[in-house]
Amino acid sequence: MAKITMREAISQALWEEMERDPKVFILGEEVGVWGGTYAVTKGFYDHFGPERVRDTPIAEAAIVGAAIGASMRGLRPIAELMTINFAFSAMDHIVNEAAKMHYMFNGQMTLPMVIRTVGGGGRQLGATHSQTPDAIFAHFPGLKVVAPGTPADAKGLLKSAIRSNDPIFFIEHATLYQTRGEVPEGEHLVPIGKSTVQRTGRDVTVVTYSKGLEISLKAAEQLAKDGIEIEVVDLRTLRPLDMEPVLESFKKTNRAVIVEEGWLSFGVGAEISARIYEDAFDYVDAPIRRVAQKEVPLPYNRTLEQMALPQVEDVIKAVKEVI
Amino acid sequence: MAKITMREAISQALWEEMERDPKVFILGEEVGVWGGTYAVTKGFYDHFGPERVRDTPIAEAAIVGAAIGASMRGLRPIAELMTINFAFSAMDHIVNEAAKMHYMFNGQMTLPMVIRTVGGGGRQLGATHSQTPDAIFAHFPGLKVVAPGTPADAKGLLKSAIRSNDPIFFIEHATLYQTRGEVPEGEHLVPIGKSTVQRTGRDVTVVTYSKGLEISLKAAEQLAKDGIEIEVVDLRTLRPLDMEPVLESFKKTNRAVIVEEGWLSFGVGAEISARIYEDAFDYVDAPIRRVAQKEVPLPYNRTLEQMALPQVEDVIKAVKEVI
Amino acid sequence: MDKMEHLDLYRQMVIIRRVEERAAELYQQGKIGGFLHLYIGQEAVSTGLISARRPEDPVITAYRDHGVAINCGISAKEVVAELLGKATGCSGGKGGSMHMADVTKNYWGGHAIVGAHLPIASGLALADAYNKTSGVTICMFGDGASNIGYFHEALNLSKVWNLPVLWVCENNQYGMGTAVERASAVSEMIQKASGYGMKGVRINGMDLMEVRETAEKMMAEIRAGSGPQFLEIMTYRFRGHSMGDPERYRKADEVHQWQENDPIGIHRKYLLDHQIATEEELNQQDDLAEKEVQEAVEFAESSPEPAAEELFKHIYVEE
Amino acid sequence: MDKMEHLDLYRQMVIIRRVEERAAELYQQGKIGGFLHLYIGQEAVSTGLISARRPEDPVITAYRDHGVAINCGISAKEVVAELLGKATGCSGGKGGSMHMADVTKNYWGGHAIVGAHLPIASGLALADAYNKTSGVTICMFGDGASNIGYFHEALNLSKVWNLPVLWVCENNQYGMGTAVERASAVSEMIQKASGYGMKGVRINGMDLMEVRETAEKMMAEIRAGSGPQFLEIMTYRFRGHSMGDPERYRKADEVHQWQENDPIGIHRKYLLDHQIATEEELNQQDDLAEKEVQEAVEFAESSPEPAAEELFKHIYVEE
Ligand SMILES: Cc1ncc(C[n+]2csc(CCOP(=O)(O)OP(=O)(O)O)c2C)c(N)n1
Ligand SMILES: Cc1ncc(C[n+]2csc(CCOP(=O)(O)OP(=O)(O)O)c2C)c(N)n1
Ligand SMILES: [Mg+2]
Ligand SMILES: [Mg+2]
Repeated sequence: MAKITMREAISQALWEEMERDPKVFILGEEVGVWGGTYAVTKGFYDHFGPERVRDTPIAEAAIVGAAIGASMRGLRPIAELMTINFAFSAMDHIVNEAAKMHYMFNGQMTLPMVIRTVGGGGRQLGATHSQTPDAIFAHFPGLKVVAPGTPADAKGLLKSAIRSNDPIFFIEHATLYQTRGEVPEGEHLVPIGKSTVQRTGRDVTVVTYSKGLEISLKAAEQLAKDGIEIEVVDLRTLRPLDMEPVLESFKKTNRAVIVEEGWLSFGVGAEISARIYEDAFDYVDAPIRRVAQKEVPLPYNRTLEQMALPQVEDVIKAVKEVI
Repeated sequence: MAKITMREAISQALWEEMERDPKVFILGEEVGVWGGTYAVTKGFYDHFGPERVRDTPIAEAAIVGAAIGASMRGLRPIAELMTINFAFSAMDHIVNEAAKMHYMFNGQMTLPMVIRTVGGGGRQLGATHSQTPDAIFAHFPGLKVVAPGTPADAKGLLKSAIRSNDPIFFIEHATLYQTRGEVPEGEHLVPIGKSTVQRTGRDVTVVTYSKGLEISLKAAEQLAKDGIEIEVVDLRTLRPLDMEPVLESFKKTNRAVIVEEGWLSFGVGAEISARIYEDAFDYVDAPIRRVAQKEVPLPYNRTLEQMALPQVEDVIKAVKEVI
Repeated sequence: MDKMEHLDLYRQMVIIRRVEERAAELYQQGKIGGFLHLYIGQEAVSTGLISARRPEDPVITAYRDHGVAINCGISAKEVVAELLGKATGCSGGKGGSMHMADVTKNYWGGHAIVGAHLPIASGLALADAYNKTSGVTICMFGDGASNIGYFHEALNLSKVWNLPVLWVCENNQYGMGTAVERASAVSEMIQKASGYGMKGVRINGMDLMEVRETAEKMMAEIRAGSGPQFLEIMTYRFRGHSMGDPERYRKADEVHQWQENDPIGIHRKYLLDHQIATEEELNQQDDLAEKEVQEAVEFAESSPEPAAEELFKHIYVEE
Repeated sequence: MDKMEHLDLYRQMVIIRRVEERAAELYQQGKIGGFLHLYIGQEAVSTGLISARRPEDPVITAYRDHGVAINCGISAKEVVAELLGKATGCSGGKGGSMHMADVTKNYWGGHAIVGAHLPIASGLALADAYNKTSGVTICMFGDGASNIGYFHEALNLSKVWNLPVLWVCENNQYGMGTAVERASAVSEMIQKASGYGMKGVRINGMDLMEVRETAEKMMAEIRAGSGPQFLEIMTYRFRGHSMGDPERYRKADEVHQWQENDPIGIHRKYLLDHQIATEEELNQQDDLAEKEVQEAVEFAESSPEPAAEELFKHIYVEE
């Protein structure tokens, strides 16, 4: 299997699905002539042409709104929001239109659409451009929220998302684009709504996703040197949430740490923690810990920014605390 | 003390603060000539005039944006968003501008502004108009999120909010406007960021806020008939979250149920549950339960809608389960 | 237009009027919940407009949608049943007054967030551009909606992409209690079209024939590739914004004056003056309408509620 | 304008140019992180514009804000220090390139969400209307920003409320890699002003004097109560949108042509032609600018990082 970057994996998924189905098209800012601000759609404009790789004005609500309308009529739009921070400018269309339409009209309308966007901090972009607010999108029934942590999952989940008939909010992490991993060529589908174990271990269950996976796997290696074996469960999809692998692992380890890049309060970790206690109460041997972003708007200064973001050491510390 | 409705209490707070401080003004849709769609600002336009009670176009981003700009220059705007569902149309200005500005510019800008809005289901308004997405606003540091459950708190918290120098997202609940309660006349300030016990009890701690308080207090009365005394802790502010009264109560009862009107996943209850376990692990005698909205976009049909919303019986059931 | 069609359009207007009157009653009786926005006074707008469309032309509108629903071919039965939240309603009782649609009739609803359906309309039209099919999307919205950002983004996008869409602003002169001049920088909505380099036409919406003829012409131009166009239709709602509107923002006199300008009366007179139909024939249509609506109410009242398991259906396509 | 002021404005332009050139270097050296949007080529726009303002006139702009910051009176030291994320930066190192402000200079930033600062500008202007004070808000934004809903809502509101604001569109002909015609329904931005019944003027932004004189006139009219006006300033950015722009969207030829139209060169020639200043005097200004920027870089490099406890400061006013 080829070892490629997350960026290439995502690019492959898009390319293959566009080749496969003429109803699939891309719209968004700078997706065409520029080739995507993160170079994900480089070469697409020349190959697929301006009808299928559509540069848009800076108008996030119109991007998502147009994708909704086109999808209702049977096309399969992939709307790209340059970063998740701009998703707030299309919030109504994401959570109040896309997420509601199928249900509200009693199943009459079907929205086979994907909103691809890029989140995450750590690049000194300042408070408005560095957010990881994934949890808030996962709050809305009707939307599916996917956030892969490995190149193979990115490809497989994105392909599944494009073929799905539900509106899907697909969150990539900017600092994972360079991550390399083995990715099956061609047909490779990963089911949406399935968590998975990315590293097995016996001592502590670490539940995470997206950037948190990278941090957790690094922590795992260091912990292994101390003889601590953590089991890393990757959620991959935040809604619908698949707790089975989490609970299965927890019933074995009886201890858990949840790692996410976003803010602590009302974040992903809270839900996972609450659910573990609800569904595996009798297996709890120690308080579950959450590792997350400090509750500040992310500052520009690199040192301060890194202080606010969860680090490998934070995971190690939390793991040691629960043992 | 006078027994007045929540609507009157809110109206009083606004009126008094406008009388007190000429820098305070209101802007929003139908706040003026109409008198407020929920009649909260009835009579204000005639008394305070069009400069201080400003009807706006239907343009939520501009309403919040203008409030931000005016507040930065020292005015004290109260921006009204007709319902919280329309806050998504101003999402960027709420969470990405108002919440960031003070921090990002190193304290140079100060935003003494309040965004008043009305949330909640139960009135057959359908999926786009019936939401209780309070938790998602509480995810953002920099913003304070307040949601009173009694007329007295509504008045006292709103007055504090208007005098505060931070941007405050103030959530009222449409089906609480008719709720009556004793409200001190004139100067009555309730501090933001303080939870409080609304009913004392020894058996189970029920943590709730806003509409959940009404449901919980009703449940309390019925449970009392069975000899079960629940202690009801009202959060009142979702950010910053004051866990002290919750933990204090929990250390006494060792059992908790969290009641909220919004959706379960990634909701308020998840955070409260996670925190209780984190900070009072040794006091836990039974799994904490959450009572919340079923995870569906709210349907129009009354029976279905009520099925989806948390009911008094759900609270009773959950309380009995944790005992 | 042949005589049959003339009578049919006349009857559609009367059906809408009767449905709305009955809806108001049912609301007072507590049988309809939520918000109820009546279309009384504006019947000629959608009746004329929708009569100019072909089946392949998608239609989308805001929450004041009962009339449009009927013009698009949803039966009065399904409309009233939806108002009562019944399983037989066009949205299975899940949508209610503001969310009526029938996709099989190329009618895409009924949308309650002001202006949010405009970008969606761009997407509906994009499908025709993409597929190189001949549909022209009709997107209706109010004067108040023209002030929200969605309007701007949608109109701009439609022009940049040369999408086949007719933007129809129903200027009933108020957005809730706010008169156009108090909310909009320009009081004639067509002036906004110029900001997008778009052709704009302004007409009298109390005259069905004027609406129909203008719409036909504009739709034909758009179908021929003109790109998007903008139609402002002057009208008036005879009732409050929704039920329970205190109507402090307008004078009773103003309302009465407009009520004398009743679009149904005007069209009735037109049909008589042009000897297209006789009094008797029109009365017969009135009776048919009356009967249809009466049956619709009975149908709706006796229809079943949605089953409890409907609550969890259609959250996603695939579960 | 007296000679001192002439020389001062000339020097401001040169300082901006030098700051940007040094910033590009510092970025390459990894000393500046995040995004960096240079103002090279557009110096005459903000220098001319801001020179027309009075101290009571609030200024607000987008993320391409270093030049504006300098014109508003923030020292090159504080600008470069902010770029390096230092405690001595104008935003204490917390804002970075896109978020520079100095409220004491009535300069309200530096905003990175495209178009989001336009409604905020309406609010800044509302404060003057409310307080009956004489300030006129200057709000600068790009051609690309004119397509987002915020633009529409802000312009409409400003007109409805007759707010004292000068909307300034810096039309540098691209929003990132998208040429104006590919993103906007109309290619002249002033056409948008007509949709709001607003006076619009379009000028050459490579000519400082033209910018200044036009701005002075418009600001005076607004101060006298004209309500909001719209100024489109044609300009060009000589560098990429930000560092690392592949620039696939425009030809090198086009860039070169514009570079020959250098606003600093043009103004230098103007000063010489009109015998306002001699070669020698201008060279002296060049040297002063060079020196100031050199010192700024040294100051910034030797400035301390923000203290660790700064991380938790200023989340709220009251803790
Ligand atoms: C984004 C948003 N803001 C506010 C509302 C509340 N609201 C519902 S209808 C309405 C007035 C709309 O006026 P107009 O567009 O003229 O339509 P009309 O009611 O006159 O048909 C308002 C403010 C809403 N539904 N959505
Ligand atoms: C709402 C939003 N969408 C997208 C972006 C990403 N973005 C940053 S600058 C820019 C182009 C803006 O172009 P223009 O307004 O013409 O300003 P210029 O860069 O030419 O000065 C884009 C798309 C953003 N910052 N905010
Ligand atoms: Mg209207
Ligand atoms: Mg530009």
